[in-house]
Amino acid sequence: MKRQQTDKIARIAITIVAALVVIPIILVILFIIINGIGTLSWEFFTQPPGNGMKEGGIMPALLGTIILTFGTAIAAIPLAIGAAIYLAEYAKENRLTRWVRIAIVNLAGIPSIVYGLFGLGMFVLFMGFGTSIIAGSLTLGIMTLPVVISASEEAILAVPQEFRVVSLSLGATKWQTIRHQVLPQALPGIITGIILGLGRAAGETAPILFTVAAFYLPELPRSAFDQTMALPYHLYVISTQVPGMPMDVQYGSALVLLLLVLSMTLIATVVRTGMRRKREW
Amino acid sequence: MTEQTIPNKIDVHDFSFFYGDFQALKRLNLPIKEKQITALIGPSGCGKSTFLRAINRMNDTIPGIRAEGQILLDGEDIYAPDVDVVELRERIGMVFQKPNPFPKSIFENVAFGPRVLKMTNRRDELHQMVRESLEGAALWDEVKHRLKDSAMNLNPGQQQRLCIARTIAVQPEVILMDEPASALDPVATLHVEDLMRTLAENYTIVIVTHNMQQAARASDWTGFFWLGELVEFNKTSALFSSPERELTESYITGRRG
Amino acid sequence: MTNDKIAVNNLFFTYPDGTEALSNVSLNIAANQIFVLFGPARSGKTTLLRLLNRLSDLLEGARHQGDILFNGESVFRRNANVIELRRKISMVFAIPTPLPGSIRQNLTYGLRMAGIKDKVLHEARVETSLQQAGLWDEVKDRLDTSAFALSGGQKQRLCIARSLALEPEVLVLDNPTSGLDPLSTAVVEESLYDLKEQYTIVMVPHSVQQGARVADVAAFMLGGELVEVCTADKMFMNPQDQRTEDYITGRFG
Amino acid sequence: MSATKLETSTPDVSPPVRWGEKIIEGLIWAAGLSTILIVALIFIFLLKEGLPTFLDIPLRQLFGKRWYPIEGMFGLASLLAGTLLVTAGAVIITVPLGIVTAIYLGEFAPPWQREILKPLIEVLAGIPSIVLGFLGWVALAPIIQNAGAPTGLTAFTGALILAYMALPTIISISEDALYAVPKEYRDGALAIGATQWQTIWRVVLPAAKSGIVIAVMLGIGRAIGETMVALMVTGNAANIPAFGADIMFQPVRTMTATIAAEMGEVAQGSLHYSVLFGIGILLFLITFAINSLARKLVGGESVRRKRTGF
Repeated sequence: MKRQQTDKIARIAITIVAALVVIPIILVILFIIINGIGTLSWEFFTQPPGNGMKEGGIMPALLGTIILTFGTAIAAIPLAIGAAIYLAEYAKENRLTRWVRIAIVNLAGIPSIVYGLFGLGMFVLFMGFGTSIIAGSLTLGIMTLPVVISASEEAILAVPQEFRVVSLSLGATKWQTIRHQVLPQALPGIITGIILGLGRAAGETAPILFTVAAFYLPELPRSAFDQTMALPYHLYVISTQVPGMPMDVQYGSALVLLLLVLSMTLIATVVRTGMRRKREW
Repeated sequence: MTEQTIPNKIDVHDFSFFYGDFQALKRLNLPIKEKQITALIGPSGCGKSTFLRAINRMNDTIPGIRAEGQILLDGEDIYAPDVDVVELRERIGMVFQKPNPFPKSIFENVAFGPRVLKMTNRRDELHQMVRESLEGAALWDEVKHRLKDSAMNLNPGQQQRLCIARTIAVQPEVILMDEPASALDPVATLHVEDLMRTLAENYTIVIVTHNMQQAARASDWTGFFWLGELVEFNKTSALFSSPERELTESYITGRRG
Repeated sequence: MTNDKIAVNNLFFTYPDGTEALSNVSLNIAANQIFVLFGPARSGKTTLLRLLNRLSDLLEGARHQGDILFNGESVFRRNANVIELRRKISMVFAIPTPLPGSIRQNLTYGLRMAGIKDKVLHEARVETSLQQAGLWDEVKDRLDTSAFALSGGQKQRLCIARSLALEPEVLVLDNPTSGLDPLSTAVVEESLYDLKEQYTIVMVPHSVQQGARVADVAAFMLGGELVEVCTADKMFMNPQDQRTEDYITGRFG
Repeated sequence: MSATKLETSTPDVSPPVRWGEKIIEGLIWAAGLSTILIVALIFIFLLKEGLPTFLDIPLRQLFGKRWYPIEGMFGLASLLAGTLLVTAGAVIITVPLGIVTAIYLGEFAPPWQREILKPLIEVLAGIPSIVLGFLGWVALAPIIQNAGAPTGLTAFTGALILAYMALPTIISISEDALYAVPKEYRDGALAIGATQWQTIWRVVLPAAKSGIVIAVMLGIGRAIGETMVALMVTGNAANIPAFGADIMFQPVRTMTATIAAEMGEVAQGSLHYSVLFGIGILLFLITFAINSLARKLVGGESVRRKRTGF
């Protein structure tokens, strides 16, 4: 075979494979939208599930996921930004820093179910929080750390070094320099990283299985030490654990979860591009 | 053979070249004589490298480019729609400004062309080709005992000669050289210039250089480029001793550029 | 103890990778004069400038020996207030480097970081420093617009004004006209003559010619060593060292 | 050195010790170092709850074939086999798909396509695993069953979905690796008359090898650790699948799915409970090893800004 023919065939094959990757993504999203869109209604968002979850809405689960996402934010953000500033601005190239980096890489690799076990062992049992919003939020928060740390560190490192040097040369302290020059410039990247991390946390099921998620709990939680329903777990329950569950409720729940998470991805992208455009350097 | 009777290997007719809206080359006309060395000189950004890369259509990889006019290789337009770019580049080899050996062994670098062009299936023939190419590039004696070493371990001058060996291994008809000595020290530069002289016995060579002494020393023909135009083209001796245009004179005497 | 503003005594400096940037440099800089430090690239000029206010601290793992006295005190002493030192020895860089924000915010940055919140004082300093840097007339009507909107020459004068707003004792200029056209360069040079009435100026010039134009005292550096230091007249007319002469006459560098 | 000398210096505008800053900087240090503590805590709590697994159960039994917790039989072999099968399947699918897509994006796709495709792949990364698991359960499994498998819930069903979940990671890392190959190499090959495919196959891919290996490692890590998809679509059959042509089309059960399915029903402190934590320890160690290996392959290159120059 002539090599020009091989080249042509390779091009076609590569294009086909790329299409094999891309088309299913579009199909998956369309499939869920088409099957789920009919279920969305005011009641679906505002009512608790009724009649053995076969009727009603997803309100407690949706709200629970939103609460958990906020809890995750509170747990993760200060620690993550602190660690990112440490790595980008304070860490010297030594063994300790290497350990921190190894720790973060490995945190990113730990399976989500193992975070669930850890949350159960440490927060639910050892610290006595019980299955509760606080235990779930802390678990999700720790799971989210590596994503936010990496994104924030990258954003901080992207701030030109000369701003730091100039600020220091004008008699600012190191922290003043970080606070007044570095962080404001790195903020879009940090926010993007936070939203992406939270989006991922909002869609997770395994870490909340044993730490917070309730099978069925029609009323809303009263404190951080209560259980709550959560949308990902709810979807798992209604699709696999409840026999005779109407399909439209299942698709509707899946669509809401998908929209919730994807809208966060979208917001993150908008923040990133919008604030990048405003940037002067 | 008088200079008039030397056949033209490449004919350039009213050739223009665009990057998007920017016209980089303006209606060039020149002959490139067979088995001669043609040097293209001029200040940076004047289009000489663009022209060189237009001859083997290396510019094709850049989006938004457009060519007008003709470049004829043995009378055939290389921008004709049915031209196979890959075959064109088999016939017109190129040596780049920065030595760019592949991160492979010395042997594999030279064997790369014969392998991808499927020039032979036989191990001993391939060996012969590699040896001849390295000899042709005046590198064989320096590397014959370490053909399996990585090409990255050679010094820059050796790397550039390796790239020349890699190019002649596929036996092209024309060799384009884009400032081949600019990254080399004076000794290595002389090596490459000597090599060009030898290669001109078998190949048509076009060389871009910003170094006028090099053009004067090493070439038979010289074209002077200025802002995308070919200001003057002539025998090298004539162009440097009695330039016809004032612009050429002011450039080669260093008053401009 | 001398009356010198700055005294550099037997200073050595080694980069983190082990290369020696300064080797046994000693020189004295008197107050209210323009001290020019010149020499070819990588001769140690910038390194020396950055040691004066200890911006060299940013180089993790670099080492120094010897001493720099500022007003008779070591800048390296154990309890030296580096922050305060940088306000007193203020630096302008080769590339104009406005900070993100308005012209006014740039000018008051140093004051605000020093904890000075007095708005009246801010206003006064903004005006004086811009006038000293020869920029007031051009920007007085747009103090709250972005500093990035200024031209290259204006940006550099803004940076000089920003240093002056701190009322430093020494102004350190590292090739401040490198990115500027000849006209802007002339404006900056002009403002330097006025400034030396009030400040001590240490400067790395863009060229030997610029050095000769502005210097009261000049020092020639080569390969991390101080070749010679003397008054500008002597240096540029009648240098003592052959290397200095070769450099000034353009035989190398 | 004299105290008198210090007194002659001009008074400071600001207080010499800024306690507020010292505290903030202390907190920043603590935050940085806490990451080490967290990894240690995770391991400690896994050990605390899971250690009896390795102390109380003879190793031969632990790595036996039978997983019947009710009868006190905790053979992990079937779970390991399930994880291995699903992961291997996912990797075999995802690696070529991912690398080829990266090649398409980097070498062939016109800019407008790239601008559509890249966000789309980011979207894939954002889809919650439970949603993909749900789709596998309601849509993919019936298709596979109709295609002739005894059940739709098989190792292959899980592997296919996990493969797509791992794709964004593999694509983006391979793309970076391809992008990092100097343009000079491509030019060199093209100028000799190599076709674009020959250039990619013989020059670009070999030069990007290490980055691609890392992509594969991280893809493996993701596939091993994924829980909900494995729980929903692999059939939850804790047995070692019969070796044969249809090995991928049998129901299996992964380690992650086992934890998720059974932790809700065990008595805290029971041996079963410990064993589930023991599986967690194994998962922790496996992913730790994969990540360390990947890190080693990068050769300690870090993205840190070089601060040697000012």
